[in-house]
Amino acid sequence: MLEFWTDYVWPVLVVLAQSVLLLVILLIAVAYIIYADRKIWAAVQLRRGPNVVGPWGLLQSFADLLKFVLKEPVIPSGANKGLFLLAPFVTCVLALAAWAVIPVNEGWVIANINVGILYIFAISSLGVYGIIMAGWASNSKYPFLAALRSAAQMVSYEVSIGFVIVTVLLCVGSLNLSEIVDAQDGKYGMFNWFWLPLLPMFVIFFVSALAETNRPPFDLVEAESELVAGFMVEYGSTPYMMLMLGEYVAIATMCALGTIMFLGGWLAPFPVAPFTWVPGVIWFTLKCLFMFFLFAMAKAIVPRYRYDQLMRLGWKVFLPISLAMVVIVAGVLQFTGLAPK
Amino acid sequence: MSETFAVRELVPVLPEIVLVLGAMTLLMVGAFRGERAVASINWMAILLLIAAGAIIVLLPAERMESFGGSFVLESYARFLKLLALIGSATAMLMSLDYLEREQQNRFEYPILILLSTAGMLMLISAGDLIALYLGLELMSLSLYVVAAINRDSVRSTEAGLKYFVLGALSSGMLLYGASLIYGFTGSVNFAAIAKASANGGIGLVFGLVFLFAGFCFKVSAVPFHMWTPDVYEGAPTPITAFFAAAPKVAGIAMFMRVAIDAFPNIVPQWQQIVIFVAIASMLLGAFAAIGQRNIKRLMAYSSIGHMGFALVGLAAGTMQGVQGVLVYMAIYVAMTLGTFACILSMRRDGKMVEEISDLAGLARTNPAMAFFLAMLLFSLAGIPPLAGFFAKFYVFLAAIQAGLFTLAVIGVLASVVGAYYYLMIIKIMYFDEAARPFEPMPYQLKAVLAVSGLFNVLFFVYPRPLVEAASAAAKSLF
Amino acid sequence: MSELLLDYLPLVIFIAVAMAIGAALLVVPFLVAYKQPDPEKLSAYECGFNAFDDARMKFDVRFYLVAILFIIFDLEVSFLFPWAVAFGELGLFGFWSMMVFLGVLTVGFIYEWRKGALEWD
Amino acid sequence: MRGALHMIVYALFFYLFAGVCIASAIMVVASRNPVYSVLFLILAFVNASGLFMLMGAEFLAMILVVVYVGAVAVLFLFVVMMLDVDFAELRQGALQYLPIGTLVGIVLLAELLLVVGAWAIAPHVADVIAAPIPPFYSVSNTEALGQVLYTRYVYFFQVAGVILLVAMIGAIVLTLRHKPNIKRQDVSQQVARTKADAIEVVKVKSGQGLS
Repeated sequence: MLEFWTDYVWPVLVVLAQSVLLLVILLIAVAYIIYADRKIWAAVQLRRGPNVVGPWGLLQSFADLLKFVLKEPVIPSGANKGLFLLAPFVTCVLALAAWAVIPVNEGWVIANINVGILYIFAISSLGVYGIIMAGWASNSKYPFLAALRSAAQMVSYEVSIGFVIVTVLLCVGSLNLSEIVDAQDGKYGMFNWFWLPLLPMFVIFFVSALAETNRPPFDLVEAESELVAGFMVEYGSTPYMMLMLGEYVAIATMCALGTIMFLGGWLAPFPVAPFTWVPGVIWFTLKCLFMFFLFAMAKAIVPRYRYDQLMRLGWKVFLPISLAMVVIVAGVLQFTGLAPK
Repeated sequence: MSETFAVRELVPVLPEIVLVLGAMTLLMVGAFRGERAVASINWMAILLLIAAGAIIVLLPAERMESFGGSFVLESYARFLKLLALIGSATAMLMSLDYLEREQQNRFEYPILILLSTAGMLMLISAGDLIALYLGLELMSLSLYVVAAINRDSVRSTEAGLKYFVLGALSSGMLLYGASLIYGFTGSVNFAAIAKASANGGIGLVFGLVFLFAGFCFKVSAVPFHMWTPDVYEGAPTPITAFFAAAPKVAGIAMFMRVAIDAFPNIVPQWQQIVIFVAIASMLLGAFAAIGQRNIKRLMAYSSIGHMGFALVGLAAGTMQGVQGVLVYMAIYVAMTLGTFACILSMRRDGKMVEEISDLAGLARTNPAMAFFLAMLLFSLAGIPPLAGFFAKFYVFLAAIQAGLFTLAVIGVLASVVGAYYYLMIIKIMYFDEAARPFEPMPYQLKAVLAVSGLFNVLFFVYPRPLVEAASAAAKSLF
Repeated sequence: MSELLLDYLPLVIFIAVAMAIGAALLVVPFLVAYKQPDPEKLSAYECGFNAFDDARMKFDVRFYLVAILFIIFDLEVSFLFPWAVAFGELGLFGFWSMMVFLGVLTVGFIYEWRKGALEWD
Repeated sequence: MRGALHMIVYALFFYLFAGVCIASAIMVVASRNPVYSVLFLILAFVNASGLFMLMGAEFLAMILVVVYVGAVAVLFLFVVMMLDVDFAELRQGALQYLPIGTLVGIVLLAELLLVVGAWAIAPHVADVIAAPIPPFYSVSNTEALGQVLYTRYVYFFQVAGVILLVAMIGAIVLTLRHKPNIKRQDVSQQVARTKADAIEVVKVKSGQGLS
């Protein structure tokens, strides 16, 4: 019986505690990411942004949470009830699930699986279902149109993300996220990270990530001037909040993925004394925040794409460029003998 | 670690490589030159098919294996590949005029035919279950698209869809069977399967049943023939002609190779299946064709029946049987293509007509065509001394030598019943009131009709080359 | 249960926790929030009039084409993953093998492009 | 003891995945609405992926999700959503085939049970199977696949590429239609436009307007 405790119950409890901890931190982080998003947006437009709830409006997101919880949950009479509620659940859970494999520091990862990056790729390819389900289940025109648009959009950019991941894998030789970070460790610090040799791919990854998460300038899903609020038109209360939450967690995941693949994960930018004293998790967080800052600035600065332009960019620009880069990177690695192992 | 292959390994695959690379080049030509290049792409496709055939003839005659036995080229494969290439090239030739007249001239058509033919060649040469499946899918996927290529026609679309859905189902069965066999024997290679299956086993037999079900679908043998009449009727006629010839050759080729190569140790088990399928196909082909009014549907039932006859040879399970099947397939391809050349020239007022009654009085309006068509129909019915008779003769002989008397007797009876509807058409052509004449035949069809007609009539004069080639091919399989 | 599967156990637990959080969030308003539905509130959103058509309509075949092209490229990417991982050990043969594969699909891609399948109109 | 516990947990997961997989497969056929059918199909795929995982085929498990759930099922959903199917009529037709369908199902089940009951691997299998290449537990299975797929099985790999090419051609041949009278944006043309060929400055006399 003792073995049952030591082999199963105890490790499970430990993992459970870790999971809860990570998720709670993640959710709080998302609350502040939303706040940061609004503040940055406001600052670019010379507004103040949220500044009432708590000092400098720091508690705004929590007030919003409270508000959503107390709102009346409305399910349209024509909707397919089960699916209508399943959609936000799926969106939210999938977005959160991706974090199980993300290493925030050396060895700090819930599940250190061999195919980590593939897992994230799979999860992000499932993200489209939340939107399709929400759009279809609402049984309302705007959500339906938005769902179609967004499905085609996400699907189009996923190919480019796939190619980007492949180029990184070529340089690493493993699908494990921690090993991807380790492969960027070197004596030149931040100049060893993949953003430098794979700069075009980093740009493509960043833009594709914007499109994949339906962020501006690719937020055609909720292009308010055309589709009111896109697939979320019929949602309110916490189901709406969960859709938003899912979106922001997915953004955070993309930031983390970008950090791991191109910005050296938890590695210090310079492998010398004062920098190496800082714990890796801090570096990781800072890098993620930097990525998010880029996301937020893109939202604030760039006007929205038209749909045909969006598809053109995905299929006719990013796809050929990233495919060509796969060939070039492979060729360079092959003929210079730089390939791992 | 990496295990590389010498260039030598690519030699036997050369015809396939030529076809695929050629198809890709033509695709690019089509993509950049657009519909203007259609005529030249069509002719280039025919040339590529001929070139592939030439390569097969020129390759050294011994048995060659590539890619660890996944690809096998011996006399057997060579014989059937040539047959499939002739079928494809002729079907392609016959479609030129039709496509132009019907405004269906799309450059993808010849390219899909090329890729499909490449699939057939791979199928014929497959040395293991994976290669077999991939070849089959390459062939079938192109065929599904080609069947529905006239997408503004409801019939063509329906034909494509039916073919696709049922084809997918049969592929599923085939894969299921293949996985059972793999699970049982631990290998996908035919020789290894043969080795591992020395004393049978129930898992193996079930795998075999599913595998054969998939094969039966592809060669449209009863009970998996349901798609055939609808697809034949719905698809554009030259495409039906294509369906009736080359894919059948490839289907029979894989059927025989798997049966003989992979399961030589459980002959009694698969023999029963093949006997049942052969009898059912022969009878259905004979009886269901009687009521048909549409000549393409009639040809569908006719081809079901002919597949039944061909399988009689396989049922024998002997070298003579295989030889009989090979001869049968060669003659079948010639007869079918000739008949379809006639069907393709059934055109009035710029439109195709497909009713059997439209042939009424053909003997008066176009005696030459009527004569050749009559000869082909006699041959399809198996009336001596035409080629079709010898085809049946060889398979029945093999069946009798293998002791399958009942099968042979049923086969003869079925061919007697089948003769009825072929003779009906001849009666309509020669003794009915003349309908308005057809438009003049384009020269390609004339050529095909003349060649196949003469082949059928004169086969008995000098049958040796074909029979000997078939005999050598059959020998190489054992 | 092998080592491999032990790596996945935490994943399952994590997803379970995430599901619990999601479920809790989803259920809370139904328990605590004020509810007073009426037909207007529950009708589908429309700009100032009652919806006069079924919301689920037929749409352009183009979306379907995008989805099918995506499948093909997704498969291409799937084939690239093991190649990229084993790249260092594959040698020249593996490299050219993949280049041929990519070449075949690039031919397809050029064809698509020229046919205008990538245009959105 | 430890091994036994592992087996129990393993079995629990196996029955969970297998059970949900079969149940959702049944629901694919049984649900009234095709959209639900596709969603159940997705559930079945995900559970099948779980089964792959239990066998240690982690790469295939992930690819199953990426390709089948992330791509193929999206296409299915599109198609199902695009078709304006009359569900009631569809059911009517399906019910007609219920008896024969059930019969075929029962026969297949019986056969399967028979196979399972009498299953035995062929005695000579050991002679036939080559040593698994590369050593199974020393490399991750993604790498193991990578090491043979592009070299040893290059023929299959390239044929798969050609099949994908046919799929591309087929999709375009069958679905692509150009609508007439569409005005497209030509970006290069737009960018190449200069002030000189876009604007013309005209002196207009007051009261006369442009002719």
